[in-house]
Amino acid sequence: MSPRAYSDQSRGMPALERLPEWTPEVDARLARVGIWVWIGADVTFFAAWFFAFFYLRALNNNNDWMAAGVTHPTRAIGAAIFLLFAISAGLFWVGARSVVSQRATALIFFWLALAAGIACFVVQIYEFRNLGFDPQMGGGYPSVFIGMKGAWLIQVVGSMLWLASNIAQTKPNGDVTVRPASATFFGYFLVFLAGIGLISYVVLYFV
Amino acid sequence: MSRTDRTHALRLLVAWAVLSVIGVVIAMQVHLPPGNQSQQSTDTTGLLQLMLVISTPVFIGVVLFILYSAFAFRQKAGALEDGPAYHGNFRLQVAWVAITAVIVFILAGLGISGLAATSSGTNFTSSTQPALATASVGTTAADRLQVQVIAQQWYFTYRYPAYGGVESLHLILPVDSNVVIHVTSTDIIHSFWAYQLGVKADANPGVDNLAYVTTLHTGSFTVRCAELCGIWHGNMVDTNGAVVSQADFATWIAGLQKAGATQVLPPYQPFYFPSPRVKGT
Amino acid sequence: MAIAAIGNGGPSIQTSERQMVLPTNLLTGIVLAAVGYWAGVQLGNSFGFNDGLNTGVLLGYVFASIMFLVGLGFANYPLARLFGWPVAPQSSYDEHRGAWRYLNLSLDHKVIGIQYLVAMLMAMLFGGIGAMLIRTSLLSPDQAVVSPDNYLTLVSMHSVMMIFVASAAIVGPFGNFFVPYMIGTNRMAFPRIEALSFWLVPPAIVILLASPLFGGFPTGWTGYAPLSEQAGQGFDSYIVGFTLIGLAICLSGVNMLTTVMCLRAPGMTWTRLPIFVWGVFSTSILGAFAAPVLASALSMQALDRTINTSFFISSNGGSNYLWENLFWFFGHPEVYIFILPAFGIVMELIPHFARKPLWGYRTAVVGLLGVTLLSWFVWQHHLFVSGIAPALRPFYMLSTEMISIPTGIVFLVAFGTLWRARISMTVPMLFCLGFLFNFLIGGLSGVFLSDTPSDVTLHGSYFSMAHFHYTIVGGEIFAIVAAIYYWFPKMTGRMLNMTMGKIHFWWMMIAFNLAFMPLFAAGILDMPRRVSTYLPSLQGLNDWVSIWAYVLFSSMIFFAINVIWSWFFNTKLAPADPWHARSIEWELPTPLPARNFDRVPTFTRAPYDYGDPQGARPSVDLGPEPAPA
Amino acid sequence: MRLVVLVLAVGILSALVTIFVVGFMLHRPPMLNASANSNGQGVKIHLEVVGSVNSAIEFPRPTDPHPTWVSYLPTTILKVPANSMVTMQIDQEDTPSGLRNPFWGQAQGIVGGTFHMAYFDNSGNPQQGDFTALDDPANAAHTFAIPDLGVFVPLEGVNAAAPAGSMNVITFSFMTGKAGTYHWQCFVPCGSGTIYGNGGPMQTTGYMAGFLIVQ
Repeated sequence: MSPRAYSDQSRGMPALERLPEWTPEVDARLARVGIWVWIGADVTFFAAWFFAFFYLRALNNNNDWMAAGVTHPTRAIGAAIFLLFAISAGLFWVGARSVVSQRATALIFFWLALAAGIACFVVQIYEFRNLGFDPQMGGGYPSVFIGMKGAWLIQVVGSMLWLASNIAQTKPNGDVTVRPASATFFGYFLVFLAGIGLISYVVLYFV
Repeated sequence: MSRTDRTHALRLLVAWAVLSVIGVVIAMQVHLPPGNQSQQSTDTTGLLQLMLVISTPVFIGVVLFILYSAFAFRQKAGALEDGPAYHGNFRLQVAWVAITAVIVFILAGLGISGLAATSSGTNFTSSTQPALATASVGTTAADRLQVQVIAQQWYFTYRYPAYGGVESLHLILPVDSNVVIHVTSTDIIHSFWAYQLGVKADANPGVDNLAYVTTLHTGSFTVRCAELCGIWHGNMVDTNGAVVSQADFATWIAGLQKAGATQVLPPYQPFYFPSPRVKGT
Repeated sequence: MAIAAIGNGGPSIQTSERQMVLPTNLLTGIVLAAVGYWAGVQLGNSFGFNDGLNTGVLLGYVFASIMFLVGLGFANYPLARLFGWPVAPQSSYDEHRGAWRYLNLSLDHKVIGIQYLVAMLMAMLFGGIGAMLIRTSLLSPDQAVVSPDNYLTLVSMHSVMMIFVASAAIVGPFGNFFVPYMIGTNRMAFPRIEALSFWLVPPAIVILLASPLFGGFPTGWTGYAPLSEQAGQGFDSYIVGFTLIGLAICLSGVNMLTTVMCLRAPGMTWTRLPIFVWGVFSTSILGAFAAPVLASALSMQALDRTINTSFFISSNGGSNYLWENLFWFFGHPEVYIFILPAFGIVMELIPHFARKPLWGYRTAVVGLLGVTLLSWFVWQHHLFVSGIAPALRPFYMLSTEMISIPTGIVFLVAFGTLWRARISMTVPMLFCLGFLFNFLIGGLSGVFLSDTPSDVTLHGSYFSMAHFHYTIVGGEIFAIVAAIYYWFPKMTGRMLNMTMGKIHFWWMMIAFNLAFMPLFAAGILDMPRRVSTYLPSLQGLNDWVSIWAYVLFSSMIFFAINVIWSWFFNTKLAPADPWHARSIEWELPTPLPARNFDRVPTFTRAPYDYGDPQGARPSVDLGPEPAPA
Repeated sequence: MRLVVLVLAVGILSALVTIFVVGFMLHRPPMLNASANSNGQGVKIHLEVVGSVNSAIEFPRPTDPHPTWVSYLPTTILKVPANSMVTMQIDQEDTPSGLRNPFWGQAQGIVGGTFHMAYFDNSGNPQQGDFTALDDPANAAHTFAIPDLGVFVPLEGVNAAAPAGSMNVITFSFMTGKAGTYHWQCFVPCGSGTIYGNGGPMQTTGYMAGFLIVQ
């Protein structure tokens, strides 16, 4: 190749019809790497909450980690919350794999996933309203319980909105149909969130 | 390594050696606080002195190199020629890393030895809790004067559990004695800083934070708060702390007990949990 | 078809995103923000918590920020997706909206870089004014000028504002602007996230500036609980503003990491990556993974202040150590978020002005990544006297002092590059050398602080204050100024006035050192940080510092005049390569075309191959000429 | 055109900044210059302590931004002559909230070591006498403390049995030292609604925090 300084003549050259970073392959790559980095960031976000849990539990200042009258909420409800979201994540994951080949089936899976997610949200709100303890009355455990569950719930709501938008785009020439990668790797995030749900279930209800 | 390289290096080396010697000599003349009122402040002064001496040649070397290259390695006026294409010298890099590492480990060793103390040790070289000993060293030993520092917004008060838990406005310590200072707070975070004693320890609600001091000379010292604690943080100063002779201390504390200062005080505790359970009540 | 639709992403796609009821622009954003604030306050106060009306202010700020972003048009893409409208990756270049685009949501990384630059300079001005007020009130020890509660508010706002600036002022303007060029791509990985990471900053600044209207807050930038929970509604500004900035840091980190990992052009191997990109890359690692911890900790503060949980109330089963640990677990990586890109800038600029290859490139990269790794294991050196875990202090002392090894590598690389160089003493080069000098002092004083026994005396005193001002102002700000002088012609097409630049350097350098050197003495002479009064014996010293602080501030005003004048009133177009530098961005024409590369560039050499006979060849090959149609 | 825009922008910016700065510099409570009513051997100062500003009897402050805050009235910036005796009369109208550190229940650093207090006993009858300390620290409503002068005086809360609108009148004297600015504060955590009761009025000059300007 001849050494050729890049000069103004090179402007106005006809563009190649597409630059590589616009291809579906690159799109998929961006989605994959991006979602992994984002999950990593979210891991540290929740790690802080788990650190708070175990740190305060170990310190047990003023013997007030579990203030008088504070007990673990019903495990069944906690299990229901976690399972509903796990189902939602799983359904979406499965649907996203076949979104190109059988779009109709995928759509059904997506709708079911959304329903499960909303149910999870409803049950969580119900649990918040019937906790049996009031964070105002002190205690480390109630604080961490409210905080960790709340932080998780906010991300659940956000991901459900995004899931709904995926449903809307699962149509001929819709974004999901054209770029299935976006749905696939969003599925990764849902599964990760379900995993956090499982850990927090074990920690908050059994430890 | 061409000849030019060698000449430049030689010049720099000589200049650096000469200047460093001068610098070190000067650095050794500098008298650094916090002074010698206690064993701990004496050792802190020595450590600061040592660090100053160690870092002087480093400082001189770097500044010398910057100035030298700024003048010796200039582009000719109006010219635009490239320098030699040196891409790196593995041996030099390894050597540099090794040297810095050695310095770092020497300093860290000094610091750790300062923190090290046997559980029976009397003279700690740092006022912080001994890191390599079981926690709460000597908090029960009879040969140590136990003093509690109670930080509150915005004043330090002091209790002497061995004397009926009397409480005082100022910190008075006997000379030539090993003191264990228990720092705690009744509201938010403060930091107990007895400057001339070389003692600093945060005061946290519900925590008994230990500091150790061995008084060597009589004289007054300043106590102030070193952690932002609200509007009067800057005013949380007491210049009336004092190290006094054993006899003076005995008479002072006796008078304090006679004054009945303990009549309204609660029993002595290692720390006090401030009350309100719900905010605002 | 689908691929083509993705391919020439452009106007057709943007129309699909403008199917909104109301036009999305800055004005809409401001109006919606006001509405959102009102709604948030009403909602928050309607709960009737025993919270000193903090819930209302918090929700007001949150809603205002969200509605502001909606009004700017950040909701267009999600809503278009939600309503099933056609969407596709948006064009990342923006030529259809003149100067107005700088005031609106733009996905062009060049526009975002400029937006960031202006916003950061504004924030720096506000923070600087705060510093001047602080020094003014410290002219006398008797708290006569500013009452102590307002003094602490000043300190807090100065510190938090400057933290905002320091954490985004390099990756924001220069990272966003130049990383795509340096790796040979047309866009960032996620242009919308990139734009979001900028548009979170103005709300944060405004919210912080609103704090005095609610009584300010007395906590400094560390926001230690429980003091922060005694503070009034002013502290809610800290919570929301800092959360927004943390989110911005995290998002831009995610975006940068993905971009550098995925979008490097052919030939741009990891070992050819310009060292500045390495600096941004390592910073992004810290930003992406440390900032979320801050978000969690701040939400704990918010919960404590609104629904009266007790995360940090030790008498109710919480602990103030929890905040100290979480905050510094974020906070120490944060200070390397400040300085790593500054290392990148200095090591990027020195080769071009020394006209030598970067000496020990790989070692430099190892140094940057070493700092990145170590900075996760040092946070408790801020807590040496706090009473936490005495047995761990030797470890944190060691890890802290070990950081001086990779930091020393940076100096080694700079020296190796300067060795037998052909230095042209331009203004950016002067600032780089100034950086080396100041950061040397900052680093050496850091060793004094890292050693626990000596830290007992120095901790929380003006010594540590002088230390981090030497690293951040003398280090990072000097690097930023160097970068502005260096890249300004490429970013704006105008040269800065270099005579004024030389004056500015000596003015700033002398004033800075004369202002901050005495503060080491003040610290050793028993003057704690953040005090509104001090020993009368120290008044002479403090007055001296204040006077030189004014001089320092005026030097920055001088610099601002230079920038404004050269930018808007100097009509002369800058040459494409004023520095005769050989890295890619200088091989592109000035002004830069709206679309970075019409075709995929192929990198043919490292960016710093001065001194080798082949060096003159362009670093990038744009592929074969297209056959004439 | 550009010039106009520039001037406009700079003008608006500097205007905002000026407002901001001036707001900071000028925001301080009024000063009570007691040196004015100085007779031969000293000065008198009359203060009122109320549980909430809007319930003030002697020194009402109708336009106060925080009408529900506990506060010293009329102001907390007191100017007194150096090396002279200051006689304080404090009308204490607040109810007891108790001392966290009972140590502050003792009066210290005042002339004669005792303060005179007119108060109400548990059956609501007015009493008075000289005291060196409160019999029960839990009865303290506030304290008047100038730490740098070593002056600490507890102020007993109005007994619940007392008739409505009644006040405890505490009088004592202390010597001002050499010229200087001394801060004074309250050691009872009385800033209700804030953690550990030390926020809000406790950290705002003009309410429970102030200066004694000695010159």
